[in-house]
Amino acid sequence: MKTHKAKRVVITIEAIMQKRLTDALESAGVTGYSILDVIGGSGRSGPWTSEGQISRASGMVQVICIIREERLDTLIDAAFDVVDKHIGVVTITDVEVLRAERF
Amino acid sequence: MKTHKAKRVVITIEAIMQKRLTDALESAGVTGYSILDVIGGSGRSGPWTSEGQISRASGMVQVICIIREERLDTLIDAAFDVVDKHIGVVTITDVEVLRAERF
Amino acid sequence: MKTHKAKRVVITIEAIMQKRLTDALESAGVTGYSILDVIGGSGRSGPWTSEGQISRASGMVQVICIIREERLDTLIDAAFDVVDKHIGVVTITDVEVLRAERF
Amino acid sequence: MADILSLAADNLLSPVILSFILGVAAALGRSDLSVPEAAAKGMSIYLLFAIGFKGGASVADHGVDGTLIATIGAGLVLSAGLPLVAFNLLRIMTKMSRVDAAAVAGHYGSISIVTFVAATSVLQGRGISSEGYMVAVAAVMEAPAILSALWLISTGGSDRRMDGTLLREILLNGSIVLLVGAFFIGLATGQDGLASISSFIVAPFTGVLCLFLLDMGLVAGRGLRDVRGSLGYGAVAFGIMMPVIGSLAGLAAALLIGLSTGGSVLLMVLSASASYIAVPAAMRVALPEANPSIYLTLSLGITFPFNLTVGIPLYVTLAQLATGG
Amino acid sequence: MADILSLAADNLLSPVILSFILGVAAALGRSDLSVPEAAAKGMSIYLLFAIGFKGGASVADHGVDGTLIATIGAGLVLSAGLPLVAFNLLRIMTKMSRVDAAAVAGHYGSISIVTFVAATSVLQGRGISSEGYMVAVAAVMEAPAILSALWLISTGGSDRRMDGTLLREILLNGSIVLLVGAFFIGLATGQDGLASISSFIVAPFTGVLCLFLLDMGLVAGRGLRDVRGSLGYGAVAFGIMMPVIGSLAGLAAALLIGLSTGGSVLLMVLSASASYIAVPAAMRVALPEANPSIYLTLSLGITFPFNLTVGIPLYVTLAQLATGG
Amino acid sequence: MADILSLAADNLLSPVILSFILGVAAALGRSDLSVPEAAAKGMSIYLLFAIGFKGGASVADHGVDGTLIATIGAGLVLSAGLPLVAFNLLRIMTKMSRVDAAAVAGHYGSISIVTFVAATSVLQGRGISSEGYMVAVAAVMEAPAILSALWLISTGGSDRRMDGTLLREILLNGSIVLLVGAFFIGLATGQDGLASISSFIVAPFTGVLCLFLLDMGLVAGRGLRDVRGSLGYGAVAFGIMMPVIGSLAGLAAALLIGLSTGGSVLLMVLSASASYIAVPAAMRVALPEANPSIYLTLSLGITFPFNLTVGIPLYVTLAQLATGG
Ligand SMILES: Nc1ncnc2c1ncn2[C@@H]1O[C@H](COP(=O)(O)O)[C@@H](O)[C@H]1O
Ligand SMILES: Nc1ncnc2c1ncn2[C@@H]1O[C@H](COP(=O)(O)O)[C@@H](O)[C@H]1O
Ligand SMILES: Nc1ncnc2c1ncn2[C@@H]1O[C@H](COP(=O)(O)O)[C@@H](O)[C@H]1O
Ligand code: NA
Ligand code: NA
Ligand code: NA
Repeated sequence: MKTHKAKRVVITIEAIMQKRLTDALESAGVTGYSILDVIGGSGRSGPWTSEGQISRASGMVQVICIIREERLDTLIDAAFDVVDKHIGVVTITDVEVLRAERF
Repeated sequence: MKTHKAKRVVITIEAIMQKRLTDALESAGVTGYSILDVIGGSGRSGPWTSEGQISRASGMVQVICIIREERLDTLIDAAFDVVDKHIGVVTITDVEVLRAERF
Repeated sequence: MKTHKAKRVVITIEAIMQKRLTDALESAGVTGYSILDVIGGSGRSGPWTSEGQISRASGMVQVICIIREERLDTLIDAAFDVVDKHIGVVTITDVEVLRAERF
Repeated sequence: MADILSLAADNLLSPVILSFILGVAAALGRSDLSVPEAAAKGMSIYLLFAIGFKGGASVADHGVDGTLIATIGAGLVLSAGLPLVAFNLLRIMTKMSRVDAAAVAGHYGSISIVTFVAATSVLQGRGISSEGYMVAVAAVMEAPAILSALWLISTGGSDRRMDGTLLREILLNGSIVLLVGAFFIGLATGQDGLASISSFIVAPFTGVLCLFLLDMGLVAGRGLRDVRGSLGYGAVAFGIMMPVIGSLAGLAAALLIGLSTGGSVLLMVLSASASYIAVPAAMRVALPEANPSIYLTLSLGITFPFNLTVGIPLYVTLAQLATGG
Repeated sequence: MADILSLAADNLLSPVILSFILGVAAALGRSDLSVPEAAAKGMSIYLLFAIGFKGGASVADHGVDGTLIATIGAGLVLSAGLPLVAFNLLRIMTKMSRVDAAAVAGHYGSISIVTFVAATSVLQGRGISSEGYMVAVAAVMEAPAILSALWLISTGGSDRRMDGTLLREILLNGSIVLLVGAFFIGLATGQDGLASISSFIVAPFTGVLCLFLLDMGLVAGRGLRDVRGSLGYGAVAFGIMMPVIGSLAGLAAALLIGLSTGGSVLLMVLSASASYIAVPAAMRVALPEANPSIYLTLSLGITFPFNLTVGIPLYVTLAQLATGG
Repeated sequence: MADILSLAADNLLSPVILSFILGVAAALGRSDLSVPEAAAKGMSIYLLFAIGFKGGASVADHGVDGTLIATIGAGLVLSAGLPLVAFNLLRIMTKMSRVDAAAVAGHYGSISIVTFVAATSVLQGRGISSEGYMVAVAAVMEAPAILSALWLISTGGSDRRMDGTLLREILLNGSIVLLVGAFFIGLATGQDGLASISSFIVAPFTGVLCLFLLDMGLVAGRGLRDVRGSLGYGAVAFGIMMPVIGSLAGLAAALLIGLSTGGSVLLMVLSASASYIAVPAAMRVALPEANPSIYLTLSLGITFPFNLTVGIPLYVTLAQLATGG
């Protein structure tokens, strides 16, 4: 089956920043993304877990965008503005996608 | 440590189609997969979130298969039959795996 | 925007082994990782789901590390010791990251 | 009329309805208030179990009168027939495609169990009793409407929409199984069974319903906010007219059968309400090309709030007038 | 005999057991009914807290008689000893590998707290009282069986299966800590403490147990469905024989110690029941090569339903005959 | 003094506080006991709804006396003013950066609703009544402290930390909306409304609070364990001194206004307590460079346990002495 080249961008960011990030993505014309819940982790600020948490301050999410290569820079710029001062990891991977008409 | 080449296929699909997809994968001989919960996202049909939902109609999942390159086409064909008319994003990435004897 | 090459390691492992794995990673100097919940799947031991489960024995997680290439082997060795006798899939992907100073 | 208004005001001023309104307001105001998915699902399991069990225990207590079979039959006919009315109304009042109209029509033939639960709690608050088996009628009314909707589409083309898997999914969907299962447990264990768990399923029931409707309000409000403007005036008018039409059909059936005032109200509510659990799921599988935001917004954003606030008091008044109760 | 049957019928006709059966039936019928993981865990926390607290408050009220130490001792011996019986029985009755047999054996020495809870609710329904400290006995019986199972394996080879981390995980696993902690809170705050929270931990208890067993039924039924045929007849027979053997060992100990009828029933139930929380987790860590579907299906799919439906009434009858209670 | 000690002992020996201690102990002992996030959030929704509703129903019943406006005003001043005290104290007692000190200061001006709930349950246990509108005072005290903290930072530099989105997030955060919304529902439906749901929001309240504090103990204990040593002695001393200072400011305001003994205790508790829901979230957005483990550990690991165990009895005694109640 025919596949098409694209990029998979994964932005791991604090849950409280999610809305700001997706708003920024939408302003930049990126309307396709999926969100995964991150249940724990560790970084320079030490380990954490979402178990038993009620504070909105804790917790992170992964925002995943599949995007055409030519639109990558727009996305990265939009994301960077939000992620910049905040905790956040941004990774980009080459992927093949089925049904490129969807992007 | 020695690693082996393989493919990582991620199928993002509506939760109600999950069973049909995994049944199709199993019929095609693909018995290794893991499922992640998608808690929100956005696409052509607008943004959504699983917060507070009780309807079985809402919600998506990611079905992730690590598979040998030579079996990729079988998987893609099986998945495509289910995903075709439905909402769904299919991506394929090159990966290295430890312990290839498991695939 | 400038990006840097790195590796994305995904370790799918039983939830009960999570603490042992992250302890091993930390001993090996890997302090950056994120954890996703796996809600179901299938493998040689058949299909499973976390629905309605209360047993600590069921359930898996994905531990995701973004790491510089030169530190990959340390990570893999540390992970392998824990994963070896246990259920677990380890995959490695090439990625580009923003803000490499964080790794 | 003054009566209806005072009844409606009374109804609006209950903790249950105000909780729903709070939820809608919070969502429209873009507050981050939210109920975790697992908590919402947990509450829905509680409500289905409690309402099913109480229905069964009530039948065990009062016995079944001759109207049971007739009421079940009426429920089947209403569920299968109302989609045809809805479909034609939609084709007249809106510019929806055939597929979208059929999908919406399926929702209005089927039922909303939460509306039913809210109505039982209004009846109880007014001291109006009803037939315990109405819960079973609710259960049988879930599925036929789906078949009607698919039939409406298949008359247009030739592709098969229904297969064995989907049929099993519809008939054995979690909420039907739980409602019917709890009904039979209540029937089998009767008043003794009820006594042993009444401080769980009776005493805190209204309170749980408040929190559940808070959540429903949040979800409905979010839906309204996201698609504001995506429904035309015709569709919105349909979302208010159709429940009234449905309730009148339900009332007619209730009078024919000779149900009590309470039972008549409940059959009206079942006919008037639109599904947002079983039918949307079936439509996503069988009619993936139908736009879910149309049927979800109509059902949950327009008809559900209408029934909860204005509809139920209206149906109570009509049923009292018609049955002389 | 007629007595046992009528007791069993009585027991089967309770909302608690019927809820379990509903869950099993829904899973076998492939309904999509499911309880969210967080709700199921939430209910298990509630049940452990409530049962522990009530045990402690009851000890605070009635005081501890001389049999406490003896019963704790008996619990330790039963938990450590029954795996040896189970292991040999498995080697005779089935073709399981040493590792699988040892893993299964560990489960049968340890206990199922839900079976214990269901038994207390049956006793309460019949007005049979029991020693409050039986909850503490349940807690001490969780772990020794795991050590026995690992010892059974280590006699075969030389590799160390147990380390400090695992030992701490076993002894401080969440359910033991919560049960014992709640027991001590109940002990410290006594009847005053109980009064302040009884409308939370006493009144709705049986109702919560119904929903929890509905979930256990769903999980057990799913397990049965997925592995149907993977257990031989020998293993299934073991899953029914072993609890009876365990219960008799428990009864013998209870008679030696001089427990009340209710206390005897509970010691029998603890001995008869098989773990599906603490032990499976420990086995996954210590014996990863053992097949989890064997021990989970036996414990949750065969022995748990057997105890719930037939076992408990049988043990009550036996204990009444033996203690003359 | 002996009085305070016996009060404190009494307080410590309640199921509510012992549950918290159990949670802390389990976390420090590295038990894997944990409450699912959805269950913890579900309980917090229940507690906010119940406390808000009861406050509103109480105001509907007793009416509002002239002190309402004054108390709301005092709450605003305390919330906005206490951060300045806290900031200067931190700069003297610790080596924290300006940003960290400002972030911590914001937490101490704002309030902990769970400490407030625990205090109402202590008052109720002692039969001390309080003004129902104190719940509304709690709500208005959440936000001003955040503005003060950001003002403290902006005086140092020039960058704008506050924007419209953040302000809306702060003012319409879920816990404020739920608390205030439930307050108005209680106010609108009064004692009738309360009666209809009291077996949900009154009877089981203390029991739910136990399980919720068990979870808070687990989270607090985990925090303490992970950062043991990361807080200096100065910071720890601040975490104990600041609530006492806050409580005295609250007492002074209460005396000026002429609140009842119970109302004085609650204003003291609000002033003494530190936020760990709304403020941390706002600080993560507005001051991302502040170290969250400092403010979370101080607030949840030091001040919260202090208030729960020693603080509340102390404030009750002081208020009784001062108001002669
Ligand atoms: N190298 C990494 N790989 C994966 N996730 C990471 C990495 N570094 C940080 N994270 C995630 O980002 C969170 C915050 O990181 P930090 O700001 O470094 O404390 C961590 O708790 C992890 O969830
Ligand atoms: N480009 C994309 N990247 C990641 N996820 C996507 C993308 N497009 C769609 N999705 C996911 O698929 C869902 C349905 O997409 P759609 O059918 O376009 O509305 C969205 O809500 C997302 O969760
Ligand atoms: N090829 C695969 N791709 C993705 N996940 C897998 C794969 N194989 C195994 N898994 C995951 O690992 C679990 C245990 O696998 P197994 O030990 O083979 O039964 C499965 O239930 C899946 O969640
Ligand atoms: Na209807
Ligand atoms: Na046992
Ligand atoms: Na304060």
